[in-house]
Amino acid sequence: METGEEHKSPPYMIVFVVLAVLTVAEVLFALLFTGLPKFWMGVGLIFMAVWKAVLVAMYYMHLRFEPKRLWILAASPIPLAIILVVVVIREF
Amino acid sequence: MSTTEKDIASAVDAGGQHDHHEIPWIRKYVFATDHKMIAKQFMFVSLFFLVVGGALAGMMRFQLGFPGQPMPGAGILPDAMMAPTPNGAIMLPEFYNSLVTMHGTIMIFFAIMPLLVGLFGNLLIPLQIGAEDMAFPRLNMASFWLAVPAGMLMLASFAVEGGAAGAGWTSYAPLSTSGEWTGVYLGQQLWLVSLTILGFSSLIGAVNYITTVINLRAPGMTWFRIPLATWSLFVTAVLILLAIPILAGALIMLLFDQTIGTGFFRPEVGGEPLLWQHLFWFFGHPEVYILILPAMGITSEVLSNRARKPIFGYHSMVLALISIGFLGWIVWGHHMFQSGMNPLLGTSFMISTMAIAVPSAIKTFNWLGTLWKADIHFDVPMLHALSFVSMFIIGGLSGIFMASTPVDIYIHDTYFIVAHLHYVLFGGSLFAIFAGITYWFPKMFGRMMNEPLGKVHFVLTFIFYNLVFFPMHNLGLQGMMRRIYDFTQYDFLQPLQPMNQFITLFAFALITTQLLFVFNFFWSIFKGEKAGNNPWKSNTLEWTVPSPPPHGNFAEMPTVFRGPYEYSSPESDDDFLPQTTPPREGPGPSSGVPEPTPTPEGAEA
Amino acid sequence: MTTITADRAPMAGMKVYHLKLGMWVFLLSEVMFFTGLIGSYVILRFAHPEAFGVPGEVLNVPLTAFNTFVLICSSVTMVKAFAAIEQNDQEGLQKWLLATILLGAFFVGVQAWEYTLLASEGFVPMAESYHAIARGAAEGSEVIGGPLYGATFYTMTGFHGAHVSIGVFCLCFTLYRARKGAYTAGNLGGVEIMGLYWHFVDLVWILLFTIVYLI
Amino acid sequence: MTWSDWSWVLPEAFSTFSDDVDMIYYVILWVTGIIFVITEGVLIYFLVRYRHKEGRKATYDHGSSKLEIVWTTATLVVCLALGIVSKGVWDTMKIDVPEGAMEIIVTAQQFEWHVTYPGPDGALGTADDFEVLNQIHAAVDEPVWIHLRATDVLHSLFLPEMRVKQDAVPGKDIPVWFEATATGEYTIGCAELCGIGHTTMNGTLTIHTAADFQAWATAQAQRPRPRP
Ligand code: HEA
Ligand code: HEA
Ligand code: CUA
Ligand SMILES: [Cu+2]
Repeated sequence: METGEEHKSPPYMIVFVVLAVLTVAEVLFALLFTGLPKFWMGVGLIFMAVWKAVLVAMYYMHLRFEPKRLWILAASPIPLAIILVVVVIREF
Repeated sequence: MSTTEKDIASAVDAGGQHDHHEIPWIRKYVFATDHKMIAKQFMFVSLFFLVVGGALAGMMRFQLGFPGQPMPGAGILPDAMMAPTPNGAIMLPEFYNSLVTMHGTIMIFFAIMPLLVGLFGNLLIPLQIGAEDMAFPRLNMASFWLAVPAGMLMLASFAVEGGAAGAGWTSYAPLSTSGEWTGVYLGQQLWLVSLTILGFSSLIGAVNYITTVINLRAPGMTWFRIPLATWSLFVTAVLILLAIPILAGALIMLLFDQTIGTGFFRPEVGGEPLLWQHLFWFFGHPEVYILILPAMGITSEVLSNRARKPIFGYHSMVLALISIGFLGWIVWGHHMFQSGMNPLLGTSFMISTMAIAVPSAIKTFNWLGTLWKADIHFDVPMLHALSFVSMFIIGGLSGIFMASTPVDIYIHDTYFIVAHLHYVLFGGSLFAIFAGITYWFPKMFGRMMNEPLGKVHFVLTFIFYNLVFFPMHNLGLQGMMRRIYDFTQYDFLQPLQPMNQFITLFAFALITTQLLFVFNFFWSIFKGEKAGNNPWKSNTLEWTVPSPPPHGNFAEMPTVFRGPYEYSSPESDDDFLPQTTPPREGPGPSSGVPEPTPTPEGAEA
Repeated sequence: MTTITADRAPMAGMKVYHLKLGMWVFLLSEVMFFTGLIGSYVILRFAHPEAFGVPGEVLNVPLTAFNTFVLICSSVTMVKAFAAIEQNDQEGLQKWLLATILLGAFFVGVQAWEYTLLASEGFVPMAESYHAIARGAAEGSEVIGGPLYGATFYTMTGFHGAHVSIGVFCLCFTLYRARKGAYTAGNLGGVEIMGLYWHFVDLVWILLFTIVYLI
Repeated sequence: MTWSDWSWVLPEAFSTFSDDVDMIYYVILWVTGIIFVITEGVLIYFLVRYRHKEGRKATYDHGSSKLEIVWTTATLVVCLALGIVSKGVWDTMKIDVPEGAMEIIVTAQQFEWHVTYPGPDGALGTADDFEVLNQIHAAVDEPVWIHLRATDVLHSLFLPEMRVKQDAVPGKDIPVWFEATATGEYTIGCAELCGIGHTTMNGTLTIHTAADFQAWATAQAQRPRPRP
């Protein structure tokens, strides 16, 4: 936004369609492939969820169009979150 | 979230209008948005809490020095705290537990943290980076006015049925999950609610500081020209921003456990008490660095100024701040070595804890380096800053004992820990606060503090402080547990009675000595010698404006040409060279020409 | 060196105006807040798998999947509102904001309904079954959620729901200001940060939905 | 008050690993002691040497990267060395419970220690188990493996003369072990705040000779007691 130059609106609708499709895919995956090992089920679902989250952040929150430093700022708590969960899980 | 909307308006206000000359009294002194006034508000409130915390410590020390003996004058306290006997009132164990808990809580959350972050953060950040106020002045006001009710709730908990929280400042579950275990019901809940509110207050403060430092620096104030005090407050704000929400989440879960019967931390219904400890210390260790980093920043500032010499290794000082901030996130397990945590994790936490000595070493040695071939003036702020350095060395080195897992087995939860934490918190943070208050007092009130009185206060405090806390190491080594109401219950601790009495007597002396400071402080506000703009001949921007600075701080936008510590530079005839003095022969190659910037209101160009 | 007077021209900083930067910084702390809550769920579930039911059997996945879709739609309408004001399209702004409010409120409504359904089946955050009965479960029925599953579930989704509710509240305020013409193509900070918050809440739900309802 | 109270010497200890613990403590004491003396000494020297005198101007100097690298590396090396020394002893104390130890259960409860012995059949969890309150008995030179449990809140089993400390966590069964090297009566303490009676939650650890311990155990097992 701040660049001031004219950029055409990001592909909001396309992102929306992808999000919707991924949601349906997730639900179907979870409900239909119940035979899958829990681990792979989890990996698949997390993969899709993270993909969706990244899409929202990139397009709807405009991170793609922001300066790189904001980008770094936005990503900074993620390592901490991972450290906390991964370490504490090893406890049990 | 509702606040952010309003800030659209306030950001616009801050954008350039200088025309509020007629500020109504209530907006100037009570619901103030001026960062300097908010800083002072934080100062008065937290000094009050410092006195409260000190009084609680005094009562605790009485019990430890004279276990089970009637406390003079305590008869006025309710029977729920002090059991009346024919000879006088004797302290009850549940009241002792409340005292420990509230002493720790009040000192950490309501005294030291708001002094460092609320007072110095508000006072210094805008002034040192050349901004006219914080990015969100109204949010700043909200931050203060959330802290006040939080403090009142905390104090009120002494008066409720069952007394104040009594599970330690760490409130370990399951002890804290139910009044069944402690006899404290409402008090424990007030503790949780109060800290949650205070957490929110710190959080919006942190948002404000971070935005301000990133976006409001005066032209030429590049990252590596920011004074170390502001740098440390910036890193601290990041720690607050990311650590407090974890605490808030944990507090809320604990509150639910207590009030509505959930089972997060309650083993009797399948919950995990260790989860509380992990969440608490994941916040808690960054928290102790929140309490030391600004102190380090203040020390660097005072040390360099009073030594009339550039700080040794400015860049590595900044990097050390950042790496302490980062490493602080991966060491929390060192509080849990004996908690029943997976012992394999213990080793990794030990290594990371040891590693944190490295950036601390950089800071310590660089302070020493700053003094090398310097021109040292022993003013009151300098004396406090120097004792910060020497006391932090002691406190830090005692941390190494506990970081070593096998040694920690023996000294965990003994007075060795109590000694460590007071060396870093009192010897460290509080001495730096004394340094900071005396150093910036002229800027805040336009008057100097009384020098001889300040020196007497310093010398007595320094001596008594060491006599109180140094022997605690030895108590710990003899095996005396902490948070213990009556150590004479243990045969093997009975020989420690004289030493405990010794500590208690000097604790009383220490507390009494603080009256000198109280007197000096209030006397100087009204009667102190008038101070000019720059009594310390300092380089940083806050000293270029009148004392106290007017609303909006800078009459004219300052431009920054160099780093903050150019003392005794050959370029200047005097022994200092303010950041705003233009270079002698035109702009040097490195002097920052301000980059063009976006308009602050987010408009499209 | 020219001296800069009067008007402020500070350092470039983040190249982002205050309000937006402030919002982003605030959102970072929100990340940690939800890390604490969702993390506790993950950790407790890992430690006590037996205390947690199979989500599909206890929770109403299709209903919530639909609700997820509603929230995603509200993100689109929000971003449309922002796109509208970028073109200085006041009417579009108000229209899309209103749509977002309605979708958001609908989401909260469905969640509240879901809660009552679950509670009446005995799925509550507490340990004792009389709590379930007090919330509409049949006499003599068991507590299904137990103190761990129910507690983490309601805390997590509840705090998310609270965020949505606060968002709806703020959106109403934004709409009110929009009707007064407070925003223009050159002054759209308020709409943009509102959007950032809203999308963040959506983003959290996306992760939460997967972790709580599907895995 | 006697001067020995100020001592930096740890009180005597009587378990197989206590010497190792004390040794690490003394190593750290020496290392930090030397660092303490050097840093504070340098500090005081500088303060005296470079105190303000009329007409003195400080040296204009921004530091030296070479020096900084030296002391950073030195600190790192010292700390890592301390870490490595510590690891072995930690593993011995907390992880490597020796084979064939006598197993007992210690259950902490506000505000007492319930100690369960296996009884004549030598196995825990059988009918002939017997329980004593606030006392642990063991034979000298014989490892003891304590199953540490708690029923209500956190407690911490502290045996100062054995250099043992371990929190008891409700819902967990935490292994703690030690092997005493001398007979005598020692302290049991609770080191974790556990409520109003935290102070009073203490007891006695008695280390017998092997024969005495047998005699004690037999006598206890025959003592009539109410079944739980
Ligand atoms: C301001 C607060 C503050 C600070 C800065 C520190 C700093 C450190 N702390 Fe401390 N700590 C507390 C506040 C603080 N602590 C509190 C409040 C508790 C108790 C909580 C409770 O349970 O109530 C605690 C408890 C605590 C424990 C838990 C003990 C237990 O309960 O069993 C441990 C264990 O590792 C520890 C370690 C350290 C270490 C290694 C540092 C390091 O950062 C220190 C680094 C500094 C130096 C080492 C000195 C300077 C360096 C040199 C001179 C260079 C040369 C040095 C070497 C080569 C070693 N601390
Ligand atoms: C910064 C923090 C801080 C400070 C300054 C202090 C100061 C003191 N502390 Fe505290 N203490 C803690 C933090 C602190 N403490 C913590 C975190 C714990 C652990 C709690 C727990 O276990 O849960 C603890 C525990 C603790 C214990 C262990 C209790 C136990 O385990 O049973 C003891 C025992 O002696 C003690 C004593 C003292 C004493 C005598 C002082 C004295 O130094 C007090 C001296 C008095 C003052 C410092 C007030 C002076 C006031 C001013 C100077 C301001 C006046 C100015 C104006 C109004 C203008 N403290
Ligand atoms: Cu049991 Cu303290
Ligand atoms: Cu720590």
